Amino acid sequence: MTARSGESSLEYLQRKLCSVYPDLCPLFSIEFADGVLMVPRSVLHKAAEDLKEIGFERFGFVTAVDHGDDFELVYRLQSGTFGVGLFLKTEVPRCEAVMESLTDLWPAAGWQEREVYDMFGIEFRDHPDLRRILLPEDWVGYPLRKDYKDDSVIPRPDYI
Amino acid sequence: MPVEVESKRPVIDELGREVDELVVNIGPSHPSTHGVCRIIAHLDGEIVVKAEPVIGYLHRGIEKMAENRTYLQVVPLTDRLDYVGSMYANWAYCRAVERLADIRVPERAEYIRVIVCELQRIASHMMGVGASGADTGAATVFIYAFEVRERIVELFEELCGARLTYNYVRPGGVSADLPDGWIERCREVVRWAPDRLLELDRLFFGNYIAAERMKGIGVLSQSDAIAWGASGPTARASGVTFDIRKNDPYSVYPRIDFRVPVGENGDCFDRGRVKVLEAIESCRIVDQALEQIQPGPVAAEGLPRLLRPRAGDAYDHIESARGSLGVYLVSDGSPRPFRMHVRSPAFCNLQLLGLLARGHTVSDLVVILGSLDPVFGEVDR
Amino acid sequence: MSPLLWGGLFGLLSGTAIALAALFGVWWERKVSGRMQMRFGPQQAGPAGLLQTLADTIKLVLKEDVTPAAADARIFRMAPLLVFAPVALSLLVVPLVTGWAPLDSGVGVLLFLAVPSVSVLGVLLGGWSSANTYGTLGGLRGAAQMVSYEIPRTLSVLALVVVAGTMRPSALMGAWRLWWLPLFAVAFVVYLISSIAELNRGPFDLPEADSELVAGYFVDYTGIRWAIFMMAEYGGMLACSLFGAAMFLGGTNGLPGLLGALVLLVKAVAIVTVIIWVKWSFPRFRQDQLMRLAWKVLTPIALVQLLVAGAVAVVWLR
Amino acid sequence: MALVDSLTSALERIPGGGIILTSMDALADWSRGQSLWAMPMGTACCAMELIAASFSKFDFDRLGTFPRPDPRHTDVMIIAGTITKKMQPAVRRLYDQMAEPKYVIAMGNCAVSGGIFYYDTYSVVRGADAFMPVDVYISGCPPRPEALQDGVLQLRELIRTRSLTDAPTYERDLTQPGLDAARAGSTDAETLIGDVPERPASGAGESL
Repeated sequence: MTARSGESSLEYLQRKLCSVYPDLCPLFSIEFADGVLMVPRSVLHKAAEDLKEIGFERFGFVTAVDHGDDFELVYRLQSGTFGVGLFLKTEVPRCEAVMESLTDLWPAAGWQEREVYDMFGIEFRDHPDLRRILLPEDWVGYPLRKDYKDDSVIPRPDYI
Repeated sequence: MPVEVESKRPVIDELGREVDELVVNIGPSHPSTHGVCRIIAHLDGEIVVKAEPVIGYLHRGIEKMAENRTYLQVVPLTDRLDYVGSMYANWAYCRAVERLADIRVPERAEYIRVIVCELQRIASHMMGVGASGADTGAATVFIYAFEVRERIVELFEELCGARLTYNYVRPGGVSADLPDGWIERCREVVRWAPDRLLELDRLFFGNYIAAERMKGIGVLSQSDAIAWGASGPTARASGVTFDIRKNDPYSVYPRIDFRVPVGENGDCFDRGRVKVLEAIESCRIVDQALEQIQPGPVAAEGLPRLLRPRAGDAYDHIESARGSLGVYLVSDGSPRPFRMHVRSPAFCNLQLLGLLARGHTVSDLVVILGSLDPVFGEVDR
Repeated sequence: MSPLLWGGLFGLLSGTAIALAALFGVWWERKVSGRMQMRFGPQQAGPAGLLQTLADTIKLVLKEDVTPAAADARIFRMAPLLVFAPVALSLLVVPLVTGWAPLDSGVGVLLFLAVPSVSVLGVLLGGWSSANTYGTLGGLRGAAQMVSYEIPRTLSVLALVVVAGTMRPSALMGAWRLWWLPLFAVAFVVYLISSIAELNRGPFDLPEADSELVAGYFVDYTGIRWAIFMMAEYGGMLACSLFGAAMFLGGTNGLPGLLGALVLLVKAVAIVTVIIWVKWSFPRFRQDQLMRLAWKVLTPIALVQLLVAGAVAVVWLR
Repeated sequence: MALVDSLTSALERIPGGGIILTSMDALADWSRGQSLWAMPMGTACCAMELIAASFSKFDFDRLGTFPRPDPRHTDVMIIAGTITKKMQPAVRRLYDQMAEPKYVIAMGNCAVSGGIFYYDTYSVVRGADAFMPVDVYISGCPPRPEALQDGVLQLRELIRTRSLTDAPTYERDLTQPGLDAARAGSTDAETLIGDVPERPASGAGESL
């Protein structure tokens, strides 16, 4: 399958994705000129594997967003074949912040997942070396969570 | 250096003999860690059995700080990310904001951004190549490389008043137009620089000892480069033809004719050489951009003081001197970013150190680290 | 006079010479390297920064003397002297004036080549006793390197001895003829390279490799003890330059008295400048490359040179 | 330097010894001031300017200052950049490894007070003087290399105004002048020198 004339690479990606993996098709949307694939937590690893299969060979980054009751895990995958990037997102409940590691697909995920663990306390199962990476080993708390409290932080006076 | 002889535990080598492994702690303040990286090197004689980088010594929590700043106030923070090439983080952040708030940037501003970022690439690569020189023991190479960097820094200083932290690229454009005569001075520098760069190339990469020190050291295969998320010169030295300027063109790069140097062997020599060739190519880009630039506004009109982008998330990336630098922004409709994440190329490239250093000597370890060209402001954020 | 008094006098002479050499040598190095790097070098202490090294020395003497808690204190304190003393001794056999050397022994050349080898012990012990991983690695590197480069160095000087037929330094200098220059050009290069390696200077400064081992075997030395290491380095530089100038470059050229000494000194400074030039131009070797250079390149070349010199001595001079 | 200590106190007691002491003092101050070897503690952005300061355009070597990475050989630690909580023990340890007399220059706002990373952040130490004594503060983000060189000149002045007999050769007490003092640009000079120097020891950034 090749891109039709007048078709953007994102549309081509959508068409290809729908034809190869029909179950992923309804989860795909285009926001801010970027493809977004919002999947349930249980199928994320499978979806990532599928995406790697059809040409998303690069792992961009993984990060999380704290939405209160749950964390949104955001994976960015990059494809040379389609010439686009893609967000792979999933929600992880705060009470059970566990996710499967993608290090078996991309070793690049290793440090990035450690960083997410360090900053948000989301655990990655089957990660070969899940330790704090940026903060000291004995640090208490996960600073990028919105409810993180630290007495040493001086809040910036609100000028605006 | 905080050095301690840690407890030696018996290790069995390939021949079944019991050998002592020497654990050497390198860093976090060591002349060739290029900042504050700590490497715990397990040595068998001089051979590195295992090298484990420990990072985070410059983790300043910029991502957290950004959540309590308005969109414009975050720009100075991005300066401090990649402090060798501040313009890149400025630009990547601004592109993400522009995508989120749907801002159209005037053409002149785009040209100025390309010019300053390519100049920045030369300056940054000179830092990288020079530091590699210092790592191998050739201090003079560093100083010759810095001469080029100083000329560019002077241009930047004229442009925005700062030598290092520019805060120049702003959402919607740039902070100020080019001063009078700047184009001529810039052209003079980019026409002078290639000769100096070639001289540097001869001085360092043409040197027998330097070539011997770097060839075949820390070889990164093409498949590893992709799997480990390497980007920028590190990946291109391994033969990966991936450059965002070509593969996902942004700004006015499609109108400019340039080549992307690609290495073959993926060793330290190629990683260094690619940087010099890229810097020469950058001179060409700046020269062309200076020809094409037209008068006009340098900032988007009618931009509110307080940006309130609609809720949503956006990501944009550019090709920085170290690789694909991206900024992921989440907005909840308030004047402050809900979440900012920086996809830092140096962070991803540094991950390779353990893989590349295994089996080389401790002298090579610092050369490999230097060739990955990490900047710890960006690695640790 | 008793031999002890002579020894003391010579020691004083040699120590002063080395101190002066270090004072001048460091300043010269900083000036030359500065010019190579488009800088000025020291400018503020004294005219043209001439007193810079004096200031450095006084400061180092007045600094706190630290012995790390984990170090083997006695060996740690002894090691700098163990490096310094052989250098001071070797300087004595160098002929300074036509027909005269402070210690003009019949085996002077041998003494010059053999005595500095004792420095290896100082380097090794200094590195080892610091109880510092960098120091240990530096000391081991230094020992391997200095022992290896003894051989090409000795062989290259041996070629001269074969042709001149004497080991007395002053006689060897007197025997110098202009045609020695082309004949021993290779030997001189070998001598220079292996001397640089013996001195642990760039591009062979692996034992102290700034960018890898921070400062190598003297990483934990402070103040005066470190200054003694530095003085030994610059004293060694002076000794090998003077000796090289005297043996390979004709020394005093038979000129009498001070004039001859001046000629010798100018040649020696030229060699020092070359050594500095090399250090600030080249990257550093790696350990295996260093060994390869010593055993697979320099030693065979020096052997061939010795063979050529022997052939000349046998065929032509007889 | 017990020798120097006892020598100087002995000299003070004998008549005429004061002259010798004064000239020795001047010589020691001169040599210490002229040969301030720097321990580059480049943690962040300011490290770039620290490097630039010793390179061709600015040439630190003119002042007799050159960077050596080994704390044992150096006299002045130039803290160039942000100090994080993770980095703090390493900085302190390197400082402890330096031999007396030792001095500290806090280069840049981060090392002075935390600078741009003062608010909102959880991992930054607000200024080097929170855990070690600082002699000269240089403001700027980052300061220009000239400002750093001026900082070295200010340090020279500080050394000159201090007597050899008063010079502490032991570990200096950790003084915490407080954030207000740090921001105002004053130093803990009173506790260090004994008498107030004619010009403020800091304010190196004023030359900008």
